[in-house]
Amino acid sequence: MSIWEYANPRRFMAASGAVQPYVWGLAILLCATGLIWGFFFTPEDFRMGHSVKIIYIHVPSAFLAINAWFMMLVASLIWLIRRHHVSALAARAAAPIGLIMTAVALITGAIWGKPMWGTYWEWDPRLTSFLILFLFYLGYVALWSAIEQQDQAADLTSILCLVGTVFAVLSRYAAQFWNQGLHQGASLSLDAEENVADVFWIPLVITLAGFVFLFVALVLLRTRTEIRRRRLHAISLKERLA
Amino acid sequence: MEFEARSLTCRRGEATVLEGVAFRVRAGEALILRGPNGAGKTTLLRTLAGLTPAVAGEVTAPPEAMAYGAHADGLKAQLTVAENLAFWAAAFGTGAEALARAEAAFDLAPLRARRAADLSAGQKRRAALARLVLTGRPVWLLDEPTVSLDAGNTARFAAAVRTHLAAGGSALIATHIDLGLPETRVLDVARFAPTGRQAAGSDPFAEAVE
Amino acid sequence: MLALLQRDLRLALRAGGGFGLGLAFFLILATLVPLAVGPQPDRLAPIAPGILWLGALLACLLSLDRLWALDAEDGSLDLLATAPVPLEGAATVKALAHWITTGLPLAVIAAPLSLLLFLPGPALPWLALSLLLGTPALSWIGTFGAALTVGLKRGSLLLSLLVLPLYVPTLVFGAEVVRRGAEGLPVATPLALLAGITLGCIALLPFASAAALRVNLR
Amino acid sequence: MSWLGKYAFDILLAYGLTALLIGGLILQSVLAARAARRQLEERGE
Repeated sequence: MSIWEYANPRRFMAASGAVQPYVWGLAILLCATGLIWGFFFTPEDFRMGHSVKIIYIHVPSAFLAINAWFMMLVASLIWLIRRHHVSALAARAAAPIGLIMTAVALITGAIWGKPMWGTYWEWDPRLTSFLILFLFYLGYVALWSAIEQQDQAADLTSILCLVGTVFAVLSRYAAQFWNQGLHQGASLSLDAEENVADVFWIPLVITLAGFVFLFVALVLLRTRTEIRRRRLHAISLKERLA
Repeated sequence: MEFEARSLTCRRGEATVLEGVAFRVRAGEALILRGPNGAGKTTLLRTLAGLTPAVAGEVTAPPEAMAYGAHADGLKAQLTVAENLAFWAAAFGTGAEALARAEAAFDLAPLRARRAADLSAGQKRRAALARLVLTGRPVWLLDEPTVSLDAGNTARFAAAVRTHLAAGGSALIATHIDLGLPETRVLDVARFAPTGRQAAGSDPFAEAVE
Repeated sequence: MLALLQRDLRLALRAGGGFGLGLAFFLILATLVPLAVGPQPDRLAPIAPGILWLGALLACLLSLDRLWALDAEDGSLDLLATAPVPLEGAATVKALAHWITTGLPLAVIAAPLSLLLFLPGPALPWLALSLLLGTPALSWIGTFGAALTVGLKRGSLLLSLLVLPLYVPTLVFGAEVVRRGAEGLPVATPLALLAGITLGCIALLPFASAAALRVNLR
Repeated sequence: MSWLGKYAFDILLAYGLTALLIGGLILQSVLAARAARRQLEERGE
């Protein structure tokens, strides 16, 4: 029994239906634990005061914003190489999640930036590349919804995802390069792994895990929806032609 | 050129419109495609031309042997007839000799310096059909080639096809009129309408998903 | 391939081909910016590199939606796909023709136009050079975007949405070259990166364009 | 909410907007899933 068995929509529907409740349960449990712990039971940061609490949504959403795109990249490759429909639909399902996560990361970053840096927006390389990533998500979602023929849409969005990945990475380095000239030591963006103390770290990891499970749960749910929509599409096509 | 299609399944967009298409065309023979609108004549020609991949089945001749004469004329309105033809001659690597033959076959010499935009529909059609001669390819795939041609030019076109066939070429022609060609057989495309049983293999969404 | 280039250039130059529209747009932009921002040289000079590069970028974008769409409409794209020219080659030639008719003239007139925006003198050669090196990337990326949206009825807005984010690295490095040139700083690094992006685009994007075209022709 | 200190507004704003966005996403996903399933059921599957 190989993993490719789940590329069959029927098998995927059965398996995902069975797994889904547990993933949702874990997601809710971990998110609730991490967020409540982080929100109510962590001390003030000596430098940032209570505003450090924003980290519990900012870091996980930023993490997912990037990794959702990588998941889409892998799914697109699988579609292009092995022509598994579920894979293409999973990529389609993940895009709006990535879009929202990028928006959350940007918004929480901006709100956090106000008390910390005294401004809502800073053209910090990291923020800039997230804004660009947001645009990539928008284009990807728009292309999917613009094309009527489903296999064609899957092919074209996959090609866009591949090319877009290269340019997103390039943009990341371009943004880094571009801001050097303006102001050096503006590295105010928080590097979670390095300068977060343990008290904040543990609930953060729990929330992060919770967000990952939330992402998986959402992808499963949305992929199931896309599969059903695709089936509806096939039915209506048959009716139209009959 | 002789070739054969075996159990060919063709799609138009997302719909399977032809199933189990099988025919054989011998050198010097023209196969006339018949069938009501929407039966899949254009789809079959596009599949043979290599534009739309076949869902299943095989064709013994490669797309490189096919010269596709589409419904659309494919002329650039701002270019003259001579420029349009010279471009295709260059693209297919055929020389001045083919160019002269094409012009003669469709009586294009008087129109050479005219822009395609200034041609009548029938004149455009002639220029588009002349392109087939320029391809130098053995199999002509023609989609309603005589649309907007008058009687005289239809005869001229039939003569061009005859010349092509006499040189050992072959042709698939979707048309409703009788061109008076020597070796023709008729293929009724409607015979290959999909039965609805097949799709399951190629499209996993053809059956219920849960 | 040469014939295709010749044909596309000829079409661009004939009436209705749209050659010069991009240049006019560029000129209009260079006129409107001072009207919006104010005529003071000390205000215009610092933003001149960015405005000029942005103007060139938008001018390139302007003619993209017709790049494949015209061929698709009159049926010659189908015929081109059946011709013994690989689609990758056709994509390369199309991009090259687009560059010759938009990017190259933009690079030429950018230097005189930059006087309107008080771009400091030392930056002039860098402006021309950066546009010369960077606009091919814009054309090749644009050809890819146009190939993605060729099957769509109203694809031009979507085309901008898809292509503009892809333009980011080129814009960043291109404008950076000019900015550094204006300030008398060394320009080698951004110039090299810009050239690298252009080379990468020329080498790889035709494959993506051809793949997208094949999907759209299907 | 005074225990959140002088950043109370920012923190609540961040959490509020996040809840709105992610909540909206989840809600949309669930509604879309339900709609698709119902449509399929109407067609006898």
